[in-house]
Amino acid sequence: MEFELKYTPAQEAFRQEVTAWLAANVPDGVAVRPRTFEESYALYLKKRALGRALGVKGWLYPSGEKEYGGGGLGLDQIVVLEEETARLGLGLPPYYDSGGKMGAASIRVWGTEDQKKRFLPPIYTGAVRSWQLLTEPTAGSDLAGIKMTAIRDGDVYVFNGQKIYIGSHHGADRYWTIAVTDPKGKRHQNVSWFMIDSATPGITTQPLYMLSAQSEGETDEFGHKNIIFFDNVRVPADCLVGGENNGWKVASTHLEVEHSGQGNIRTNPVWIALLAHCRTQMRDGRPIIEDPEAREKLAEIYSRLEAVRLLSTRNFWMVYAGEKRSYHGSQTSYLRKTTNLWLTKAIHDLLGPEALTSDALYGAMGGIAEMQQRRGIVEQHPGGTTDIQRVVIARRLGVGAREPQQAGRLGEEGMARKAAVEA
Amino acid sequence: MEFELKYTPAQEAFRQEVTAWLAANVPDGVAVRPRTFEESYALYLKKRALGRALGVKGWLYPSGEKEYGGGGLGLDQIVVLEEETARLGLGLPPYYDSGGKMGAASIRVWGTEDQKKRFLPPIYTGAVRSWQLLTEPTAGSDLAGIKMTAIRDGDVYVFNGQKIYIGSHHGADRYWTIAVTDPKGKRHQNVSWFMIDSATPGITTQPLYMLSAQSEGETDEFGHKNIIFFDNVRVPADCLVGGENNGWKVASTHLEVEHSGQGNIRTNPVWIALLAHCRTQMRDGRPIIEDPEAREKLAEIYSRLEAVRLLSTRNFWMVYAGEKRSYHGSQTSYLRKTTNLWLTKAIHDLLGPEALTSDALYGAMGGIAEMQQRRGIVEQHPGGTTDIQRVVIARRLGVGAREPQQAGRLGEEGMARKAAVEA
Amino acid sequence: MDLSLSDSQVLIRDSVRIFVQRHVPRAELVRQAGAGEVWDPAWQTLFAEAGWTGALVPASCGGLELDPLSAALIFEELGRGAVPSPLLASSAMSVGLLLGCAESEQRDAALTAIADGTMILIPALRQPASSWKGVAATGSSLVDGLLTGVKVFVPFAAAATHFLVTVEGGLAIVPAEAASVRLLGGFIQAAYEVTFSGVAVGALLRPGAVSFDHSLSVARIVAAAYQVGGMMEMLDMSVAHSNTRVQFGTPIGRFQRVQDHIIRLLNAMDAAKWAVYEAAWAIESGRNGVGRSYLACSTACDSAIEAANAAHEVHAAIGSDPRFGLTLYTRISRSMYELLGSPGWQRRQMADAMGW
Amino acid sequence: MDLSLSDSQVLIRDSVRIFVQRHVPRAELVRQAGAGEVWDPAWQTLFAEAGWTGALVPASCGGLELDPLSAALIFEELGRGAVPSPLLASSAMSVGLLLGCAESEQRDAALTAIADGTMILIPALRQPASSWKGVAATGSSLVDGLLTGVKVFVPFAAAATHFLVTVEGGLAIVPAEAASVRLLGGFIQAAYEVTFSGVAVGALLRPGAVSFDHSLSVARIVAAAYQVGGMMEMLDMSVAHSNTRVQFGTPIGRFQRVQDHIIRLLNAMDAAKWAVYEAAWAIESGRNGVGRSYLACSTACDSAIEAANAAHEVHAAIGSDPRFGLTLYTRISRSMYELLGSPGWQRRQMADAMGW
Repeated sequence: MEFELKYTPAQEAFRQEVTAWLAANVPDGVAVRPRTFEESYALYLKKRALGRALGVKGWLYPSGEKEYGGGGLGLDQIVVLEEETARLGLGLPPYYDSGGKMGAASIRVWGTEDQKKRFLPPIYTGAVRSWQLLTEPTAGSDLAGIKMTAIRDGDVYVFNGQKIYIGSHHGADRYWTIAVTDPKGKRHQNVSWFMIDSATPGITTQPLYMLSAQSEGETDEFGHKNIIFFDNVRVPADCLVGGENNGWKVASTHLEVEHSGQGNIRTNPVWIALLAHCRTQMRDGRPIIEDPEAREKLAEIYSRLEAVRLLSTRNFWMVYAGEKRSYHGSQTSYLRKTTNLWLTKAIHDLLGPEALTSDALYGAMGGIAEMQQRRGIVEQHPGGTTDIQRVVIARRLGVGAREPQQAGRLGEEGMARKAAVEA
Repeated sequence: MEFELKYTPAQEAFRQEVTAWLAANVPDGVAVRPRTFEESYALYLKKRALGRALGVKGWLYPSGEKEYGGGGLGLDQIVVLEEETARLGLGLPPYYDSGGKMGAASIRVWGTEDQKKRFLPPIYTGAVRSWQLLTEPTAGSDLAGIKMTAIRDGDVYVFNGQKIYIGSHHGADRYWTIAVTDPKGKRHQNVSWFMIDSATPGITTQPLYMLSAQSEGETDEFGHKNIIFFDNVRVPADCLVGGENNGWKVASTHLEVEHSGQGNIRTNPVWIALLAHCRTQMRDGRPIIEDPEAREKLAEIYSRLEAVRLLSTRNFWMVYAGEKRSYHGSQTSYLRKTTNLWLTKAIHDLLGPEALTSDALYGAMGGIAEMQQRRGIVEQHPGGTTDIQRVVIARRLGVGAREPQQAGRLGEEGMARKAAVEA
Repeated sequence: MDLSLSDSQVLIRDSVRIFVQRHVPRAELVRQAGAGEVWDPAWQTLFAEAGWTGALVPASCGGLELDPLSAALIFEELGRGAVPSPLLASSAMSVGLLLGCAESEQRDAALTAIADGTMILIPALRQPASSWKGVAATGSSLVDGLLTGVKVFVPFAAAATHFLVTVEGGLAIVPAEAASVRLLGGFIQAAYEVTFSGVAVGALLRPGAVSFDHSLSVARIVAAAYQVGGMMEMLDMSVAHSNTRVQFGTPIGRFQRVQDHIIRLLNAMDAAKWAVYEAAWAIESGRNGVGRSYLACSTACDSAIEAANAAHEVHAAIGSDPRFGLTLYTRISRSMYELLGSPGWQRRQMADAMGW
Repeated sequence: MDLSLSDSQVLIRDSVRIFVQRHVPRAELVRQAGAGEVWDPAWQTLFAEAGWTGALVPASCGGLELDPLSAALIFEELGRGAVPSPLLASSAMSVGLLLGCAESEQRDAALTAIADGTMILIPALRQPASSWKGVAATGSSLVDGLLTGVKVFVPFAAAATHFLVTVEGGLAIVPAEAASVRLLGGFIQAAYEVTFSGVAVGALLRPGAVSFDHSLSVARIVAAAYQVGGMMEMLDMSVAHSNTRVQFGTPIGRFQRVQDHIIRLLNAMDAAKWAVYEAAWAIESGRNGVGRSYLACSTACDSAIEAANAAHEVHAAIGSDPRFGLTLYTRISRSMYELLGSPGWQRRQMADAMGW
């Protein structure tokens, strides 16, 4: 076994190209935590501009096919790109477009040629930002229980209903969603998947401030989620992807992407900040890390975070190597969520009330500790609650005398494409 | 609130009588842990003899009606009796007859006058020892799924089937059990409850050695469970208690007793031994308790055990005061079981490998630690697994939009009598 | 043995419950939290009228001189309502510390003023960049009789009329005007930095026969009771949600995983509740109440976090929507976790108090 | 990055798996445990023939000189089969300690004898009434060059041809005949008291460049791998049982509580497994293998207990019936928990090794 990525000369050459381009194009302060809503918005605009510049290079969605505006790059290059952007505190796409990432995955698997040509290039080039609209007030874990309808009327579908816990701040250009197209149809066979222009008349948005406002990986205190209302919204019929009443299968593609994550090989940034804090901050007249009790707690925290990191690395490799996964994605998601919640108390025990405040003077880890206290709670639920992740794990393991399930049920072609998308 | 039992002059007078009698009648060595099977058997015989002597006084089943051989005593006196026997490391009945205790509860609620006259006096006077025969190889948590049949044939029922994880060592005189009396009947409405003479022809017994051999509160390493086979066993029809096909309701009486326990106000003897061990045993040249790390672990252990003790005390009081219980019994059972399992690792961490051996020289706490390591595992399951206890708690709480259940569903009369039995 | 409440205890509990229902609706707390308001000063008048400000003050100083359990029930109900107020800090922590001091006119005057509601005395104890090692470790040095220094994580400091500060030789009561206070932002509730710059402290309150940490025994119990009340409410919310929220065609309470979250919450709550009740009885009846108060408070602190986490699992996304109200309790579970020392520190104190 | 096994690693793993299937059926282990037999000496011959006794011995001394991961896979398969043997103590712990000594003829002779199976060298380290503070803390004093003293919890001491003992100045190899051994009864598996009464120890093996605790890095990894193998088997048993055991008319694996026990087991196993694999790679590639070996071993020790507990929940009563076989693994999970120091101690060592 080899746990580190090794690089070919070709990769190192590509790295040179990437670092040079990034040095020239990434604006200052793009990894800084904003302190006001205005700063947050300015930062968002910076990132959008950077995203478009990356899009021109084909580096925003490097795995996307060139003909649709993607980079057409192989895994070798994608890995280098991800590493170099991560080094700058960014990511690909630069954090603001997880909706585009997942939506594009579904479109690549299920879209017609025409739809790929219409929908993918704006995403791949950074022209648009997309949100996923899945949860409804009465349909959270039970996604198939959605009530929003999309009734065919000639060349359009007419949408009525609402979606909740959507997106973040600063808006989006595209929404993709599932809606009931056959109100009398059977569960799982009555919904369809749509890509919608967010400017379509009849759509209204209402902000929803959660305990943790951040989303999409942002360390941004000033964000929010949204409730989105559809009131006789007329969406062209050619925005339906994957066939009428086939939406559940289409959704299984992006749900797999969302539930499983793609694995990663990064060290938890909270850990990095925590260790640095304990090394540099004094308590009772000595660096925290010299306190035996603190040291022990740190070692315990590290051990648990390492389990998450190692299983993420395993997943990363499985995707990288094209290994078939089963429970692995949900296992890591479950462990990550439960470990992060456990971590809130562990850090609180280790650092005391300094972990609870974002105060510039007293807030531990520059406020990251305080943020983790809230996010550790809030992030239990999006993208599949811990309870739902366990449903998936049990099914994939074949517990309960059911046939063990493979990840995603996409079929071979879908699996291969998905792997490519996720890599 | 008052957390201690206070005693009236009448109680203190009764205590005098009890202690005097016990001093005169309890043989030496009755609370000693046997080291061989022979010692175990000798001890058992001692306890049986003591039980019969207590029976003559009406003190073996002090709450039982006098007309059936019980003591006819009130709670005030029963509490004193329990305290004084507990002080000697005994209990009422002296540990060997939990089957009699539970079976008698059902007979008191469901038996005819004739049955009470036949079945209760031998139990109350210590003449017989009884075992409960409930679990079958394919019916553990799902007790209603039993397969043993008892088919009416004239004046007898003919039993065929087997029961597993039964009783302990040294045999029993009576078995009580449930069996299917209507093989075509609906679940829960097809079983009946019987009191059976263990000497009935066709019954054979096979010992079953578990990881932890002890049962019925004994600190006895040489015991075992049993498998009991019924091969055309003919049982007189007047041994059926509570009516044909009414066995599930009858069972609910003793299951309530078993699941809930009766609460108690004793300090966990493992804790007492652990604290004494840490105070007296040296490690690294000082008493264990002077090691700050050990001290911290002890405090953590104490905190968790105190939660169990406090909820047991609450249950004791609820029975004592005739308060209606709902989830309380199963909650305490669940907490006790899960805490004891947690305790295995906590003690292991605190004491090291000394907790794993019964060696006379190195075994911690005179071997009690080693025994707790095994029993903490084994005792998760008898009398309702932790999973089943949680089923009961949820139902009693009314979780899941079900009507909250009261304990036992016995009706007022049954509840009152049960309370008397359990007190 | 009798684990029921006395009639007067039921009466007190019910009166607080009615107060909370009438004056502190959850919607108002949600609004306040959203608006960044810390508490409503109008409540203080009502607390004083009801006598709760003097719940633990001796009758000789105009207080109700309640037994610890009765006082705990007041705080249990306030906790159930998630009512934010300086009552715990002033009328339990400071009163406890004052009662631990040697008798003096100054002491009795302060107790009287707390009881009648004219004084809100907030203990300002915690030192920056220091772990909590007990009240005695928080003493500030005086230079020429003047107090200079910073205290942090001081609860409800903005509500104070006075601060109670440990200095060499005893406790000082400092008028709030002589200090500057600053709210600390973030998840923590109503925690402040308090800065003293050359404040003349005057006569000190001298220590009494027991340590200040012992004097806080009742404060630990009522603080724990406040958390127990919060857990009771979270349990009710969770059971209700599990019965009304339908997913996959069935109330979610039918799913064992959801049941198990609720059972965790129930067990955490009951463990803390009975530890509190027994500790209150232990103090009242003179049975190592100090050790049991540490047990009760550390159990409640651990339990409250467990309970809040479990409640969030039951509620999923809506639980993290501050408008729903659950986060009021979540925030308290975190904010009070170390108010009287971390649970680990408290357990160490317990071991000592138990005489191990 | 490549997390797959090499062809030769697959070959080794499969050969051990076949050995276990052929020679160590579970029924036989159940019988042995029931009869109080500790291990089957005949296996030693087979281990030596296969070269596993010299898995970690340099080729220059006749060993296979396997990389740590290959060695770990041998132990993983033995652990999966719950095979009791002195292999871990002799061919991993003692070999590690020997390799940590300065080179000498005596050292190489011992390594050669271990590899060819003629020597079973058991480290006798643990002192009575002492906590584990690392190998260096286990040294016995010599009086006039003679070793007198008692070691406890020595694994598989009855299988030893020699004991390895720390004394002032280095390690001593003592013939087993010179000591008396006594099996410690109870739940612990194959643990002995070893008594030395005035044994002449001869020439010592001198310490090498690193501490003895560092020398045990590979031993920690293979010990952890043995536990991982056990967890793999417990997972398979639990999944199988959840699918075949029917209660309430349905396989119990349909109940979320049963699923959750299995998921706990799975997570405990995978956390340990990947910590072991990465630690093996870290040693092989020179990346703080010491720190990572502590991480792997402490994780595996904690995980094994968690996994066994979860497996017992799945199996309920039948799991506690020793004839069923699960208790073989339960017992190992306990017996190996502190074999190389408690998980807590190991984590402290890890923190040091990580350079925090």
